[in-house]
Amino acid sequence: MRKLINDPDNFVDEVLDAILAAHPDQLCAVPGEPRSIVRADAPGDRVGIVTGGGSGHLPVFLGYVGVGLCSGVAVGNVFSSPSGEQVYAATKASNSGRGVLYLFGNYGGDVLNFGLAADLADLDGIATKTVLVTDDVLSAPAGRADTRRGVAGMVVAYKCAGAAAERGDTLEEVARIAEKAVAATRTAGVGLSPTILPAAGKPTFELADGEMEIGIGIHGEPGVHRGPLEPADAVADRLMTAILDELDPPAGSRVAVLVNGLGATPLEELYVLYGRVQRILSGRDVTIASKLVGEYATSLEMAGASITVTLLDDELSELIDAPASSPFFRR
Amino acid sequence: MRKLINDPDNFVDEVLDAILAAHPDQLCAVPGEPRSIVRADAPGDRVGIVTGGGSGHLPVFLGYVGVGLCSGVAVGNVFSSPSGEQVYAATKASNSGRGVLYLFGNYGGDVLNFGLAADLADLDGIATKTVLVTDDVLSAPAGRADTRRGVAGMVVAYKCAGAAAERGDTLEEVARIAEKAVAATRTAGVGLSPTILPAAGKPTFELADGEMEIGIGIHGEPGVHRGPLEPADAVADRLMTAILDELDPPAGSRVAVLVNGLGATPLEELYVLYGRVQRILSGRDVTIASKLVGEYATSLEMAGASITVTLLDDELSELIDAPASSPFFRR
Amino acid sequence: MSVHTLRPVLADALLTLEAARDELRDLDAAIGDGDLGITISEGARAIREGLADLGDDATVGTILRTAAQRFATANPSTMSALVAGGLLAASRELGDTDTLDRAGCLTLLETATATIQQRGKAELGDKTILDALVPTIEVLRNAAGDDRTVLKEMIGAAEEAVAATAGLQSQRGRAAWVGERTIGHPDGGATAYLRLLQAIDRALASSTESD
Amino acid sequence: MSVHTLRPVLADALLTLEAARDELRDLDAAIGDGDLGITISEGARAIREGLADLGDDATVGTILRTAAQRFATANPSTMSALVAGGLLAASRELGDTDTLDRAGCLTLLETATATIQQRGKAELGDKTILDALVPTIEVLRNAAGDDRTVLKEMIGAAEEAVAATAGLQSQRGRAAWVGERTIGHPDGGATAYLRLLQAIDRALASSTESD
Ligand SMILES: Nc1ncnc2c1ncn2[C@@H]1O[C@H](COP(=O)(O)OP(=O)(O)O)[C@@H](O)[C@H]1O
Ligand SMILES: Nc1ncnc2c1ncn2[C@@H]1O[C@H](COP(=O)(O)OP(=O)(O)O)[C@@H](O)[C@H]1O
Ligand SMILES: [Mg+2]
Ligand SMILES: [Mg+2]
Ligand SMILES: [Mg+2]
Ligand SMILES: [Mg+2]
Repeated sequence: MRKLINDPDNFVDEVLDAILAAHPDQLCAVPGEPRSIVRADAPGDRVGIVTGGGSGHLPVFLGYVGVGLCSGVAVGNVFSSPSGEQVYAATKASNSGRGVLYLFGNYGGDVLNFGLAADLADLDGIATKTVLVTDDVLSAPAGRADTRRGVAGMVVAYKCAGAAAERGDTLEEVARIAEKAVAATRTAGVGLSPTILPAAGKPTFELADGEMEIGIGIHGEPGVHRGPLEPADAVADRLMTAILDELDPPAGSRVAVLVNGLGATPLEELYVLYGRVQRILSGRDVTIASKLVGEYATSLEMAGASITVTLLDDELSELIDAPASSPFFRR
Repeated sequence: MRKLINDPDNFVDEVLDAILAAHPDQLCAVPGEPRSIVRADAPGDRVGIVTGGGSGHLPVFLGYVGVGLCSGVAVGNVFSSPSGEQVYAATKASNSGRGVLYLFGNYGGDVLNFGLAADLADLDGIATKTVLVTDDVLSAPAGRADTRRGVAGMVVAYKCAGAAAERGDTLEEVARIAEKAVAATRTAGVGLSPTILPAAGKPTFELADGEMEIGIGIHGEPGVHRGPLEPADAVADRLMTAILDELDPPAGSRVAVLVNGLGATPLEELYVLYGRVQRILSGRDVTIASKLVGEYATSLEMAGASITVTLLDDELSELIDAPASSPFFRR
Repeated sequence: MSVHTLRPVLADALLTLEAARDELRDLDAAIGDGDLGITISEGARAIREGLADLGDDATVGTILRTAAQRFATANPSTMSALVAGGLLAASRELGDTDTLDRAGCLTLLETATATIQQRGKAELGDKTILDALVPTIEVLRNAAGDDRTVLKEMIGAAEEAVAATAGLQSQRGRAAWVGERTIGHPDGGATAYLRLLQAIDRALASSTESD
Repeated sequence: MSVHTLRPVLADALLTLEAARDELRDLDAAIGDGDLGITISEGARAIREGLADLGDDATVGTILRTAAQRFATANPSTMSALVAGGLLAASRELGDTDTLDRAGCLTLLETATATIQQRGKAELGDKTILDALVPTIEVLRNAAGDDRTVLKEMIGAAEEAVAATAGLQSQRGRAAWVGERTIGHPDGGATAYLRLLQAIDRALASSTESD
């Protein structure tokens, strides 16, 4: 292990303590529920957006709690769902009376626990809606697109739905925007190394030096192809083919691009990928109207990257460019 | 190798091409000198600040060319100095007639090549001053502090000097601020893994899994202690002891803190370190008035981190909090 | 069996179950994310601690509800949400009694299994914990002989079921994404249930000895 | 020796020098950053290409200036800045001639070494390229015998000097930070100069054969 940690079983709580200590003006925990964290100014007078999932993905999930983004989050252990009660605590603290959108990645444990929270919210008369992020195009074929995992595309969904909530849209409207953003977004990723769970101390899967796994998930879920590492351009081509085959942006259209590092891959390499993505898109006469290159959804210290493309219309364009700020994200 | 690259010998140029393609509104290359990059609005009517050094440290160096930061940069190969001519090209493009500050880390090759550029600038009647960043407290004892390396403390120096230049200070004044920022700043780092140069394909040094090197440099220069990896708190204690022994902030004083990741270390772990730093400082009745936690000066995919502390007075405080923006840094 | 006899046996069994941590991590890591070891071992410990805090007069319903709450929050995950939901439903079903006889056990398992099936939407053969639960319910429903014998038969049925999951392709949860590559690996959730039954058997054996 | 004879020999020697890449990387990696292999091999290639572009009438001064410029920009670093500065100074000193005799070689080495010393501020024994340059200048200054013999003596002196650097602690450049741990490793820069001399010797040998 090459980890700067103390007691592995206390890892997540230490991280949260430090984040709250560092950013008390922007974030606070729900009293009595240290794993349920909300904007310091929650609930405000707006629709709440609660997200959550396992730890180990910073800035996902906690990093997207902020102005123009989510209002609250429930933080699970490393790569594990939060409990229904934790989600519910974030829900209550995010609810201004205008209801709460649950916006999170499509993982079994999270779906069950957010479902539980929705039941509890219902009992308390808090209206909720759920939108699952399912952007990982390589995690299931198009015929079973609703079973796909949510990965870096979450950032796009947060950004658009968060901007809609911030300007005062209704719960129905915020949910519609979130669904629209998800429908317009595809991600494909590649892993070059495994990760080690702090508490387990062993790699969650094996990937030899010099190998790559196309379609890897952000918890190391196996992908669709494992083979010798190829040049960055060839890797970008594989990922873009998977994305564009489905998204098929027409000539003249505009897209948002996110080239995301999974943890250990240097920013320099992400720009090498970005360069190829830009050439591919401009070859199709598609304009990159909005771009992010960096670490936006990670998997601890995994080496690898993902590419996310969102097909924009005027509505999404405006929302994606709207101001947003959290301790981890500024736009 | 676990690298997303194409031809290793073309790596840096590909990265720069992609960065310029991604951010044409903020950055541009000097015509005919692709390794010399300046603010898109250079020279403006302000003192220029030119930095530079080897590649592989993003956001250092190029990432700190922007509003309220540096005006230009010369970009070397991975971990190698740029040439004197490249520095000079950035100098000419950054000079509004008010002179140019050279602000960079204390490395032999860089010192020689910036020296060469200063000679060329002198011949052309461009006034230059040089301030070396020497914040790495573990790279030489206090008696030879002028031989210390420059590491993450560069960010503090850029931020303060850049804010001074942006508000219209003279060259003398900007240099004085830069010197003052360097004098008030100390950094100490730890490495948990080596890095691999793209062109060399081999680790530049050996560090077994489960070992740490205290005082490691951002090119993998050996430090002052190698031994079994300790818990994060113990590591933070070692680094903070080295820093505070010299900086010795009095009770009641205010500091800026930068907890910086070297590449592969997750943001979560950086916050574990930050938590300890905050406890240590508040135990001495020292307030953290400004903070950064994330990857600000990296060493490709090295696992590890550094801690930087700057003792603030009112002047530095104001400059460090001034607005700044580049494609890689916003404040 | 009265709750008084049951509680130390359960505590002992849960302690044994914690030792399955590494095996379950590896099974889950092979076709999932590897956290099942933590879910089960932390969950077992949390239940033990929760039960230790309960008064001597705790009913079966209270015990099951406590177990559900503790298991749900110890290491939240698919498994913990499903199992906790199942235990909660069973606690409502069994309620205020302070004995758990064979019929009670059957109700417990049937109710929990039905809830897991309803929430997780898995079917038999989807390579989940259900594949082990269902055949043991069958054994229990048709059981003759003393408790230990029936338990041994249930263990036998679970062992067979777990072995059979190795031949299946996962259709639910994270493992479903692994597709064909799941074939050859037994299911972790089903294995966890088998380990629980074995741990109860061992605890019963040593409680008999020490009696 | 006329530049016409000299240039193919130099080109040949530079090609040989490129093969020292891995050795020099490892030496520099042991006590520095490991880029010396690239600096020397890319630098040698850049000089070769630069010389190939020069017309037949290029003087010694032009050749040295071209070499300096190419070496400075191929892979900029401490070594390239120092060596380029030295070559540039030597090019000014030697200027418009088209022969390089032994006295010219001495001027070249003396001028380059003085410049390197002045810019890099290193002293003898600081474990740098200077430690190998200085004794070979001594040999050349006092030389008797034919060119190849003198060169062999210079190589002998450089070999000894390089071996001796292993016993020293680096006082300059990156390696100075490594402190005591540099003892035991020979200096990369000094080794690079030795390999250049050896490469010239080999090139001279094969040019004589093919004559
Ligand atoms: N939909 C489902 N219905 C029933 N059991 C399931 C379902 N999904 C997963 N499981 C069981 O849960 C086990 C994995 O649990 P766990 O590791 O907690 O999941 P995760 O890590 O994905 O949250 C599987 O081995 C399987 O037995
Ligand atoms: N100040 C100096 N004066 C003379 N030679 C030096 C000096 N510093 C370093 N060197 C030589 O340069 C070599 C390293 O060169 P190089 O790898 O280019 O340095 P860097 O990577 O630090 O830029 C050393 O082996 C040494 O021979
Ligand atoms: Mg899990
Ligand atoms: Mg170098
Ligand atoms: Mg799991
Ligand atoms: Mg070097």
